[in-house]
Amino acid sequence: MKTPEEIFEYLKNEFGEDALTFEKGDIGDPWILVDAASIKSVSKFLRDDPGMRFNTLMCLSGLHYPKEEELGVVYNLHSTELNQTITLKVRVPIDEPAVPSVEAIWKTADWHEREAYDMVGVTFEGHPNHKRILLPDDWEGHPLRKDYVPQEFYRGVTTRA
Amino acid sequence: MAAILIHAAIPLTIILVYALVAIWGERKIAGFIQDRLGPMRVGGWHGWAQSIADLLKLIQKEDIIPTNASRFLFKFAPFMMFAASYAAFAVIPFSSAYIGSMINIGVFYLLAVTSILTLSVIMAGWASNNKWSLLGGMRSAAQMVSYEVPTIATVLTVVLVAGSLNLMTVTEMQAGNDTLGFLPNWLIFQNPFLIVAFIIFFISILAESHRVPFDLPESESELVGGYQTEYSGMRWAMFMLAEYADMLLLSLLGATLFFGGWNSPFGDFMGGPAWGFFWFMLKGLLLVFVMMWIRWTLPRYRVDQLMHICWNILIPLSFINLVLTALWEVIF
Amino acid sequence: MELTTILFYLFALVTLGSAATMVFSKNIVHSAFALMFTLMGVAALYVLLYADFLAATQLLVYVGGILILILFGVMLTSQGYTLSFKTITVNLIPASLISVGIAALLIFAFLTTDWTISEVAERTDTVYDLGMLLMGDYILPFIAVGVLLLIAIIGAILMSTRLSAENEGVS
Amino acid sequence: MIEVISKETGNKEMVINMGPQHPSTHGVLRLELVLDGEIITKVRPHIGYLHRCFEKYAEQMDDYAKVIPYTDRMDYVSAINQEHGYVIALERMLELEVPERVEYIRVIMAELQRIASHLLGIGAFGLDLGAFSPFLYLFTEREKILDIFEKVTGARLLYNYFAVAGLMRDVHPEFKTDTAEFVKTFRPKIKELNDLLSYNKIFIQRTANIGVLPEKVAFNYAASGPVLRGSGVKWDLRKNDPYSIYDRFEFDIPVGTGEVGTLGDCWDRYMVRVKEMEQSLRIIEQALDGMPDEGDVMAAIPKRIRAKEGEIYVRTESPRGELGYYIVSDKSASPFRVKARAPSFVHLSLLPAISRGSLIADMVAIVGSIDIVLGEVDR
Repeated sequence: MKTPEEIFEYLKNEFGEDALTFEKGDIGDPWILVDAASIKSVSKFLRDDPGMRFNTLMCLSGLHYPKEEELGVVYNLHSTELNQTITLKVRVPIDEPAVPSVEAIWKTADWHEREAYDMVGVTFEGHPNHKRILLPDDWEGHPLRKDYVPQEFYRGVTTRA
Repeated sequence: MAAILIHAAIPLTIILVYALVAIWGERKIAGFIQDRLGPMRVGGWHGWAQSIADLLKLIQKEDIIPTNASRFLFKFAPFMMFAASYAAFAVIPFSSAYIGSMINIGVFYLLAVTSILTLSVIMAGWASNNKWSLLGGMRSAAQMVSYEVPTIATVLTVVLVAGSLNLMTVTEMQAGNDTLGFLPNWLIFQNPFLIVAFIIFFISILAESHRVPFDLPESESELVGGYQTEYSGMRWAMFMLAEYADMLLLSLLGATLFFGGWNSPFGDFMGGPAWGFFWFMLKGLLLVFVMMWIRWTLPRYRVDQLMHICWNILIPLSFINLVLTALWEVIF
Repeated sequence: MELTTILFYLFALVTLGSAATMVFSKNIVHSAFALMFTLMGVAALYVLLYADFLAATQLLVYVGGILILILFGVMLTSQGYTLSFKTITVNLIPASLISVGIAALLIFAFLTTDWTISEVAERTDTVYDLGMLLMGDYILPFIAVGVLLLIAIIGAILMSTRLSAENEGVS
Repeated sequence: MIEVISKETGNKEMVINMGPQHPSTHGVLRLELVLDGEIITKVRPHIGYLHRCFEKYAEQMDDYAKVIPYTDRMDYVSAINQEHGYVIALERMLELEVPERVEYIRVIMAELQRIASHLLGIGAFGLDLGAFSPFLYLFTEREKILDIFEKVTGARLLYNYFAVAGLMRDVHPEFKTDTAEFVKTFRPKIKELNDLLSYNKIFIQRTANIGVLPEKVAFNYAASGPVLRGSGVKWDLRKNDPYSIYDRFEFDIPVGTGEVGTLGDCWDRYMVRVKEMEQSLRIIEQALDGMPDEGDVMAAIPKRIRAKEGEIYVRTESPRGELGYYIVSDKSASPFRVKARAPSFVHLSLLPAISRGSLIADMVAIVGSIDIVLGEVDR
């Protein structure tokens, strides 16, 4: 069982300072901000390293930060073997929201990533079935962005109540 | 001419009245088995008029024929199905005084006519032009063709003991009490192998009339409605009618072959044609009740398990049983 | 006209009409269902000839057995699952030659035969007589046919099990 | 209607749509099945037919507490557990103390809801396999639980009963006796269920060795709850990561044993649910004993919720598995982002992995055994 700080130190030895930042809000869980390019290798390390063993991806959420004009992806990991938890975060600019997919590492990421793409528009590189999941394939826009305005008509049907 | 029409009308009346009662009865039985009341509103006492109300509703419903369906076959299938089960009633001896047609090959005729049922199911399944219907139709055809074999084998066992294909003759020889004096002279008590035969026969008729645990053709949780998926209104009602008629037909066949037909269980007491009809229907309806009871108790088999039961268990068993029965008859 | 006569013409009409439908239908499943009506019509004609056992056998074997096999065969071929079963005409010239030849033969036979119409006694014990004949005079052919069918069944089982075993080996 | 030719076999395969209108897809799930005969070669679940924008609503509310009624509507079969997860997340975020009596009532309600949810799940599973009567027997029992809920909350399906650090209203005086009475009458019913359904030969034949989920695959797909436990993993958030006051109670974690077939098959998942109901009864009994009679359940509810900046991921054990709420706060009165990690959503994504090569009839059994609620899948 390691605390997030210890996990951060452990990761820093492996991946160096540049790719990782340790952050914490006023309340709640701290998280590690990971460079988008290295999220896949960090994930693989976290899953396979004997000191980490994060065998489950509990949750993957997409976020929109309107002030910074960035999109974020949050990975909540848990290790059932060592009973430790860590939150990873990736932030990418909104014009170029490409994040490597971790579907190959945790299968459960498949649908979560599709949902994140559907809702906030993060694109996951290397995802085998990169399509919308909840909304129809030809829907316009990503509803969970803060500046989202619903389209007026969908296939000739009004979207207003 | 008029005599023929009357002859034809009697089984039809019996089927129609029975269907109304049986549909209501099935719902009541289901209700009681499941700790509830079942239909209670229509007609006052225990919702006795529920089936009539349902019938009226079905008559009023729109007759929907899918655009891409094969129109003639789609329309024809339900009527053919009912005609097949109805035609088979001709050789059922309802009482010592009434049988539709006293032909010598009664049982054989019955089995031949009911084999048309299979075709009407395929017809309905294919003509609907729906994948669920087709899957249901094919399943059902495979099931009915397979289960015909043990049914025929067990019927043959009885014919072997009785020595006649005429159901009236079979019934007549079961009159009175046996040598011990307390058991009726029914075939099931005459030969121990006939008890086995009856069990196989009953399982097979459950499958032939699509009842749980063998109701795969219309299993609503897998195939939506099987071959009935696209049917509505009166055509669907015809299917239901045919299905209930089939249930009664096979139960009455069982009652004739194994339980003495219209013979009273108490020897001459309460005998005679009218009582004969009463006893016959009672025996048949008891078997129908057991079928309903099973329906509301058991889950359903999967299609490969169903075939396994038929080909690997029932068919070998029924043939072995046939041979053993023959030996028993030779020895005693 | 008598009822029997009316029925005879009715069933003859059904038989011929459905036979024509079977031949001329473009849809192979429609043909198969038309064949069913033909077979049933023939069965009804057997009944009118007092051959009740034969009629029931016709229903049980041809309608209840062989026709279902045909339908299964048609539906399980690679034609797809929907209504798009189509027949095409092949070998037009040889087929028409053969059918014309057979028709000529039948008409010739029909015209040259000396038809005598005799009153047939109504038979009630057809099954008994049949049984006596099969188990008496014709016991040897009966047994031989039985053995032949048994061999065929065993062969079919063997072939299908070998095929499925090979398939399993592949996959 | 698309027909494809399989590259491997060269056989013509049939594509068939199971749902969204189908009797046994538990709502509006659509499964696109590629069939070879009746054998399934591919499954593609399509979801979104019941999408009601929970996450967007949560962001649009002007108060954290106003989200609670919407959590009810996610998994409408176990509404209490959904509320429970959300209020715990808020309490951790705001670092609030929850009164003792509130915790006890919450645990009792949550466990009753767990039983009610399992009753429906098990019953519907039986129904999928053609066993009609057990469904209605179980529904009778569920009605009793709903009666208790109705008397406490006024509602039978969507309760809106839990508040942040409190409850919307106190329980009525007969609550304890009502619940104790239910526990007493319900125990023998579990045995009845086992006799009628669990050990029924046909039922076992239909569920054993079907849809086997190995432990490794389960972890990779982040399975949780009865689905994970059915694969033989002793993992229950109430024990492994205790929340509320679950660490005070004594109960076992039932796991799949492979008793009638392979470990992790449909029957194991089913049986875990049956055994879990007994454990819930044990928890309820202990909670009824320990519940303080006095205490204001509404005193600690904050008038106005203002969270500091930060984020939190809180997970609880809902009847279907790990229900997680990921909440981000940006100091305003409404949540910046609420993401509900719904167990059904995750479990549905592993459906293709465990159903390849089975028959259509098995598909029904597999969908029934993972016990999804579409309201939660689509949210």
